[in-house]
Formats: sequence, structure tokens, C-alpha cells
Amino acid sequence: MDTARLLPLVVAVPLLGAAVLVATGRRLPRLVSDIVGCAFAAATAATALLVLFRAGRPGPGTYPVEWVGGWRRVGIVLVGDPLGAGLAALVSLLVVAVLVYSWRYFEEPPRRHTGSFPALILVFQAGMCGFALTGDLFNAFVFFELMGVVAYALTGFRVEEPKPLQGALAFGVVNSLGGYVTLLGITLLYARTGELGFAQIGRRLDTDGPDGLVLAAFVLVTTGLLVKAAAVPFHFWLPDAHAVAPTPVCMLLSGVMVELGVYGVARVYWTVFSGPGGLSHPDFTRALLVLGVLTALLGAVMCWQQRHLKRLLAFSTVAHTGLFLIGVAVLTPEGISGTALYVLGHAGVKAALFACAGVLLDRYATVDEYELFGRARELPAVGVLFAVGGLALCGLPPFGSGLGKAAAEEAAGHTAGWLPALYVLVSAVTGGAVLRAGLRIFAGVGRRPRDEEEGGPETTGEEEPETRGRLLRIPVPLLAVPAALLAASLALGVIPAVGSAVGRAGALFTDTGGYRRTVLDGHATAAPAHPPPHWQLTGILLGLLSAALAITLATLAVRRPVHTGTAALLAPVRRLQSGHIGDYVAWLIAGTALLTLLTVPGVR
Amino acid sequence: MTDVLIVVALLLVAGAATAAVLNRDPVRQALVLSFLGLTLALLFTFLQAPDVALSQLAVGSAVTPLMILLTVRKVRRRPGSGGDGADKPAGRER
Amino acid sequence: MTVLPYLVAGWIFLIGVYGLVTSRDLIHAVGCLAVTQSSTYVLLLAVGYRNGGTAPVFADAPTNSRVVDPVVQALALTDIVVGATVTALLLALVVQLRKRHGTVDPDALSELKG
Amino acid sequence: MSSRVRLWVFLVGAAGFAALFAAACFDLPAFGTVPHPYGVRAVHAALSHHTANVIASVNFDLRAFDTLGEESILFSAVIGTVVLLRQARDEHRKDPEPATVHPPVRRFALLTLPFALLVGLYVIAHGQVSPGGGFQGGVVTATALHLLYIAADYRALERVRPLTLYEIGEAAGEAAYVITGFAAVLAGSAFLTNVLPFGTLATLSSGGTAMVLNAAVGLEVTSGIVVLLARFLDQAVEIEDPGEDDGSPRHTGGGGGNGDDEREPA
Repeated sequence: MDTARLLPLVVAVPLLGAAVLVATGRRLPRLVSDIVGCAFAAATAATALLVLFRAGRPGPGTYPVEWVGGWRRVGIVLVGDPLGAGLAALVSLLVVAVLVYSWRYFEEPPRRHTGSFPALILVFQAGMCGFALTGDLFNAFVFFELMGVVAYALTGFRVEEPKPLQGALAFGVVNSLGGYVTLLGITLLYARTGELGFAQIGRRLDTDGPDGLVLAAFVLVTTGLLVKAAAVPFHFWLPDAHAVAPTPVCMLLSGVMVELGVYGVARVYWTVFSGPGGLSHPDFTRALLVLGVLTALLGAVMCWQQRHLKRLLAFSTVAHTGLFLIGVAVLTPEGISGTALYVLGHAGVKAALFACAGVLLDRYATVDEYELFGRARELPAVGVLFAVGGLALCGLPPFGSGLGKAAAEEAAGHTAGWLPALYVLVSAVTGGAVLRAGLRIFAGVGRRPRDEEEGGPETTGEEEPETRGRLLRIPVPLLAVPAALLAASLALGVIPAVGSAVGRAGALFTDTGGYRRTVLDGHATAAPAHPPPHWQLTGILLGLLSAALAITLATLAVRRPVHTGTAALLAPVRRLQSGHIGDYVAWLIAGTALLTLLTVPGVR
Repeated sequence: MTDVLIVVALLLVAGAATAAVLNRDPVRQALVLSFLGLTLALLFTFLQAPDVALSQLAVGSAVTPLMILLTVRKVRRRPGSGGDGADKPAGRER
Repeated sequence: MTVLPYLVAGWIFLIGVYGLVTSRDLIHAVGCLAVTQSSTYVLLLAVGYRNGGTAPVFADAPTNSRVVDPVVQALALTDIVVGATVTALLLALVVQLRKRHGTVDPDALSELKG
Repeated sequence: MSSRVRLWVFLVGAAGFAALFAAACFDLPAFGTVPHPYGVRAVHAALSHHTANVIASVNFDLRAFDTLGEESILFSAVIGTVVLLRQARDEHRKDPEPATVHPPVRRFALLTLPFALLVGLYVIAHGQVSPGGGFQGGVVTATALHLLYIAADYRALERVRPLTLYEIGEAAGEAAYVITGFAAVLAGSAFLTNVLPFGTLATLSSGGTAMVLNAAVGLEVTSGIVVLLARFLDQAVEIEDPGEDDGSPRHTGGGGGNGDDEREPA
């Protein structure tokens, strides 16, 4: 079959699976419904990989383009360019991993609705794949909302618990509001151009000069996507939701959904706004760079301060999203391909770390760093996985996350010389926080940390286990899945073919004219040649430096547990994370104003 | 003539939206939301969008307020606003 | 008149957000979110309107008559469905939240901080 | 943040937002003047497929993929609500009091019920010809069923509302939509291509697959909204909070999670 024909199937197959599971789920035993769910997810992954391999073949830069319903230029277009197809494949593979992980893991499913958890995960998969593949702005909004709706429901899945409900509600309100802001922006673009496809809007925008309308459309569309990407100051929902969602869901939320927000910003900018009628490159770089740096710094600082393990990981996702935003902001093919590889590697590592945290949660009914002190000495295998994950998170060579970080920081260094230092610092602090927690929990190193004063701004890690009772023996999937994810992340950095494929993907992604010609005119465009991400001496050294720095930080922290001084200094920052929905909404609107301010000199 | 109708409907919608926000009591808000749905449906009819008007009538002025009212009924079934810890599930506090 | 419909959409959006920011009751907040969303319907349909156009339904109109833009109407329909479902889901969360926290006042929710 | 600070953050942000949005409004084409290329193409496309209601054509033919996403949003929101509003492990279920209904109210509701149902089904069926369609009709039909709650009481409603059937109906609607799309792929065209004969403009059987998709959406929306409202009613009327006890007969949810929401139909 023609490769292009497969594109809509990547979305349709999981939806069919979800419908089957809901229709039959109440009669099926749990085992059967889990197998059915895995089968549909795996079929989707196979389809997405097939598209990726056919689209990613070296040679002239053609990639599959499918007008759904056969409505050329009138309907919705799906574009399987290597980056989009690659993300769809990443999503699908991670979903398979998550379904396998939750096979023996998840709590007793709701009676008579056995199939509902895998069904929701499958719809989630469809939404994320659709968002990665679509070439139509409104269709992207639809899939944005689909991802959102499923994610809110999955976050609040454990209704017996107070925290997930609060987190899910903040998540739902803030993300929906972001979606509506995006829709306002889409409407403005439609009013100006009378088109909805990325390529068509871009072409028509470029017939006129930029003005206030284009600026407003950019700010509004980007706001919603940045909410999804959890950029400062739109990020408040993320730690609240990711810390409390069921662990398998966290793996997906932190591993890919947030990164899809960054992808959306990059995709929309390159296809719609990067021409002469859009937003000038320096303005975009300035705006995204400021937000990216703020996000990375705040995420790292907050990550270091956490004792709730899943919340710690959630803030490290915020920090890394900041780094991804910087990689996008520099507007070079190298920045895109480096960031793409970083996202791939990070997805495996972060999902593995969440998986380890899930094991702790189910065995000890807490993910609190202080309470778990030394208790997990009996789980050396988990400890090793956790430590390896922490090192991979700081970009230790030869992990994929390390290669991606090296390539992205080199690309960023061409824009501003101090950016590589930021990459090293942020990845060292987040990785160090993970290692610190690992040292305390799995090795019991250092002094036992005491509870500080009561009533401070703190979320402790007491949680209910997600399995039926506390786990006494660790089932195989709970260890195999994180191990496989870390191995995959390692493979990404070692196999040279990955680097060259990602390099080509980045080059095609940033070729605006080529994208528009491929989508609208069906011309093949030659992929401009750029050096793919590969290991260089500076990258290796900086990766080793991050890891060494992280280890030093972790060791120092366990030796001298309490830094009352720094804690007091950072208390106002921590207090901003108040858990109050009104605060988060106010910050969202303020963030829109900030984004306007950062881009406004672009209007001539 | 249509212009006048559209302007009137727009002002009604703006007024109803403001009222829906400023009515802090959820029950009254549900009723105002229902009215907002009606005014929106009216506006959409004048804007030559009968399909959207019909949807808005069905969803905005019937289903959404109904769900809000049911939620209020559930939430308020017990007297007292709670929050004193007595109605929290046991064993959660340290 | 030339910009009034657009400005009304902007007003509805901001007043809805104001309600969300100042809300003391989560049910009320969900209602405000619904208000906010109605700004998107208004903007969509205002953008697609054409003076003197009729509804894009050719059941008994000649096929060459002047019609308003059908695309935005289809988009608004989709948008309405999204709004209704999000409202349902958020209200379901509020119902459970009330059971577990004993309150629907956002100021009193204190489980997630820092 | 205190509520004052929060308000100030909002006001500053809102000022920026308002300035941005107003600037955009004054750059927009004046209200009601400019046709859009996409809109014009959509009208031609709809007429070429003999669909009188262009909006139905956009929803179920040109941009049927959007509608697939939209139906999936509804689908997942319904599953989500069912899961979220399940009876928790520590909750009880109480039989609702039989309610007394004033005869005029009952008569009114019972008279309106068949009429409303008929209107709903009519609106679904005429989607490609006149304003309306699967979504609008589905909502009307589903809401109409709940007139029975007003007419009699909750238990009467539960009897005519076998929830299992509606949950399966919802999934069947979603599946039918996807399968219609797959059928086009098997016929050698793109996903969701309109492969059926288009029929005559402005007749009930016009529009090809648009008609089928419309029916699938009608089924899904009717069932979905019934399930949604049922869940909220169930919470409002039957399920008791943990610790809530007024001495009436009750059933415990057991260890499993969800309560048995569907009693055997009497």
C-alpha cells in the first residue's frame, strides 16, 4: 500500500481499539482486555514505524502527504515528514511500554469497566499521533483537545485520593483555557487568510507584510501550545498533575505529551510564521529564548527542592522542556535535530525514572525521599536502574539524551555563548536531584534528613499504592519496562544511523518552502544537507562534566542535608506554586501579555 | 435591519456573559448560563448559522446548566460546608 | 459595527477569565470556563459572516446564492462539543473533589504546594 | 498568592491581552465583507457531492477527520466521566425515595416526551438536507429521555434506560465511524473518502457516506449524553458520601470500585 494511505490509520487504529474495548470491556476478563489493548497499540506502533522507515529513507526529500477523504486542498492534510512520523512512532512505542508496565501494575480496574483504562490510553495515543501528523491548524486544535480531555480523566483516575483530583482539575482548567486562546488565534488567522492548512496559511500570509493581527495570532496560537509545553509562566499545572497521576500515565505525560507542545510551537512557527509575512526570526528567537531560559532555571531550582519523588521528576520535566524550547528558539536545523534527539532520549529516561518511582510507591506506599531513607536497600535492581536513569538524565555519554544534549547545546552556543553553560548546569542540577534521592533511598547514604518546620510550602510524598495491596514481590514487567526504556535511550546515542536520520529530519523540518511545495504542489524537494548530530569531543566532555557535577551535588547534599539559608531564599519562588487554580489562570493571562511584550518590537 | 438585530443580540450576549460571571451562586449562575445559551442561539440565527444555533440551544442552554445543577445538588446535599476534617476519609491525616 | 462583534468576543473572553481568577467556588469556576469558551463561538461566526448572505443550506435556495462561510460554522459545531465534554469532565472532578476535600472553595484546597 | 495580588497579576495580564486583541480586531477585515477562499471551495465541494447542507458536508465529508477527533473527544469524555463518577470503595448506595409528582407536571412531561423524541430523530435524519444533524439531534433525543425523570421519578427512568446498552451504543457509534473510514481504504481510496453514490441533492439519501457518518454520530451522541447525564443523576440521587449515613437501606460498593449501576430491567 502507498505509504501516505497509512497516515490516517495511525490515528484510526487505536480509536477502533478503544471502541472495541469499551463495547466488550465489561464482559472481558482483565487479562484479555489488556492483551487487546496492547495488540492495538502495537499495531499502531508498527504502522507508525513503517511510515517512518519509508519516509526516513535517505535520498531526495520526499515524504508522504495524505489528504484525508481524497479532498486535495479542500480537506485535512496529514504529513508524514520524518520528524512528525518519528514523534508518532515514539508515542506509539511508549504507549506499548506503558500498557505492558500497567499490565500487572495498575489497581483493580473499575468493576464492569475493565477495559476503560487501556481504552483511554489508546485514545490518548490516537490524539498524540494525530497532533504529530496533522498539517492543518484546526485539526491540530482538535487533537490538542483530545489529548487534553483524555489526560484530565487519566490524571484523576484514582478518585479515592484527594491529590489526583486537585491536580486533574488544575490541569483541566488551565489546559482548556490555553486551548481556547489557541482557537482565538486560529480564528484570527482564518479571518486574515481564509485558510486552515499550515502550508496554505503560510503562503497567504506571505503575500502581505506582518501587522498587529499576525502578531496577535502568533501570540494566541503559541500561548495554548506553551501551556501544553509547560513553559514559565504557563507551567504551574504540570507538577500538580504529573506528580499525582497514576504512574503509567505520568510516563506518557512527562515522556511525550509535554514535548508535543514544544513540537507544536516549532511546527507552527516554521510552517506558518517563518516567512516574510509572519514573525521575524530575531523576534521569535528572543521571545522563546527568554521563556526557555526562565523555564529551565525555574524547573531546575524547584526540582532540587522537592522531596516528593514524582514531583521532583515532574519539575525536572519542566527544566528539560526549557532546554527543548531553547533548542527550538535558535531556529537552526542543527538546533531542531539536536532537540529532537534530546526529546527521544529524554522520553525513555524520564519514563524509566517514573517507572522506578512507581515501584517504590507500590511497595512502600510513599514516594517521599525522607521517609524512604535507606528502606529500598532491598531493591538493588531498581536502585541500579534509578541511578542509571539519573546519570542519563544529566546527559552522560553515550546515552541518546547525552548526544541530543550535546548537539542542542552546540547549536545553542552559536546563538549565545553562555547557553551551553546553562545546558550543563540545568541537566546537572536535575540529574543531581535524582541521584541525591537515589543515594538516600536505595543506599541510605549520609545522615537521615529530618522533617523541617511544619507548615512550610511543601508537598510530602505520602500516597496510596496503586496496586491492590502493597507489593511484596516486584513483578517482571515493572523491572523489564524501565530496563528496556533505558536500553532504548542508550541505543539512540550509539547507533550512528539514528543520528543521520534525525539530522535529515531536522533539515526537512526547517525547510519551509520545501514543506509548502511538498504539501500543496506534490513536488519532491531535496533535503538540504546539514551535519547530523554526532559525538564530538566538546560534547563528550560537557556531558561528562554534567554527570560529574551532578554526582558532586548529590554527594554534597546527602552529607549536609539541610540548607536553611538557600531554602529560605527560595521560599517565595516555591510559594508561587500555590495549588490555587485562580493563581494559575492569572499567570496564564499574564504570560500572554509577557509573550506579547517579548515579540512586539517585530511590528514595523 | 439585520445589522440592528445583530448588534442587539451581541449586546445581549455580552450582558448575559457578564451576568453569568458575576452571579457567584452556582444555581443562579446555571440559570444565567441557560439564558446566555439562548442569547447566543439568537445571535447565531441572525448570523445565518442555524446549525450552530441549534447545537448551542441543546448544549448551552440545556445540557450544561443541567449538569451544573446536578453537581450542585450532589455537592450541597449535606448541610454545612465541611472542611473541618470530619468528613474526610479516615486514615489520611498523619 | 465593523469591529463590534470582534470586541464583544474579546470582552466575553476576559470577563470569563476574570470570573475564573476571582472564583470562590469550583462549580462557578467551571461555569466561567464555559463563558470563556463562548467567546470562541462568537469570534468564529463573526469572522465567517457576509452581509446579505444566507445560511449555507441549499435545500430550497438556488445554488448560486450568496452564503455565509460554512467552514467556520462547522468549526464552531466542533468547538461546542469540546466545550460540553470538558464541562462534564471538570464537573465530575469537582463532585469527587468535594467528597475528598470536603470543600469546593479553591482557597481551601491545600494538598499541592511548593 | 493573596487574592489581591492574584487580581493584580490578572489585571496587568488582561491589559496586555486586551491591547493585543484590540490591535488585532482593528486589523481584521471589516465585519461581513470579505469571503474566504476555503469557504468558497467548501461550497463548491459540497454541491459536487450533492449535499444541500454545506455545514454537514464540511463536517462529514470535507473535514470528516475533524469530526472523528470530535467524536473521540466525546467518547473519551464519557468513558472518563463514567470512571471518575464511579462508586468509590468507601461509598454506599441508597435507594432513592419514590417521589410524588404533581399531575399537571406529569401530564405535560409525558405529552412532551414523544414529541421531543420525534424532533430529535427527525433532526438526526435530516442532517444533510436541513440545519441539524447527528450531534444536535442526538443531544435533543438524549435530553428528551430525561423528561421521564420529571414525569415520574428516578426509578421509572432507570427502568427505560438500560445503561449497558447505551454504553455499547456509544462505542458502536465510534466504531462505525472508524469502520466507514476503513471501508474507503479497502476500496482503494484515502481514509474516509466518500465512496458511496451521492444521490440527489436535497433528498434524505443524498450525500453518500456523509449520511452514514451522520447516523453514526447520532447514535454515539445520543448514547453518550444519556450515559453522561445518568452518571450525574446517579451521583446526585443515589450514591452516598463516605461517612454519610441517614439510616436508610443501602448497598455497599464492595471492594471493586464501581457500583452496579444497571439493575436488571424490571
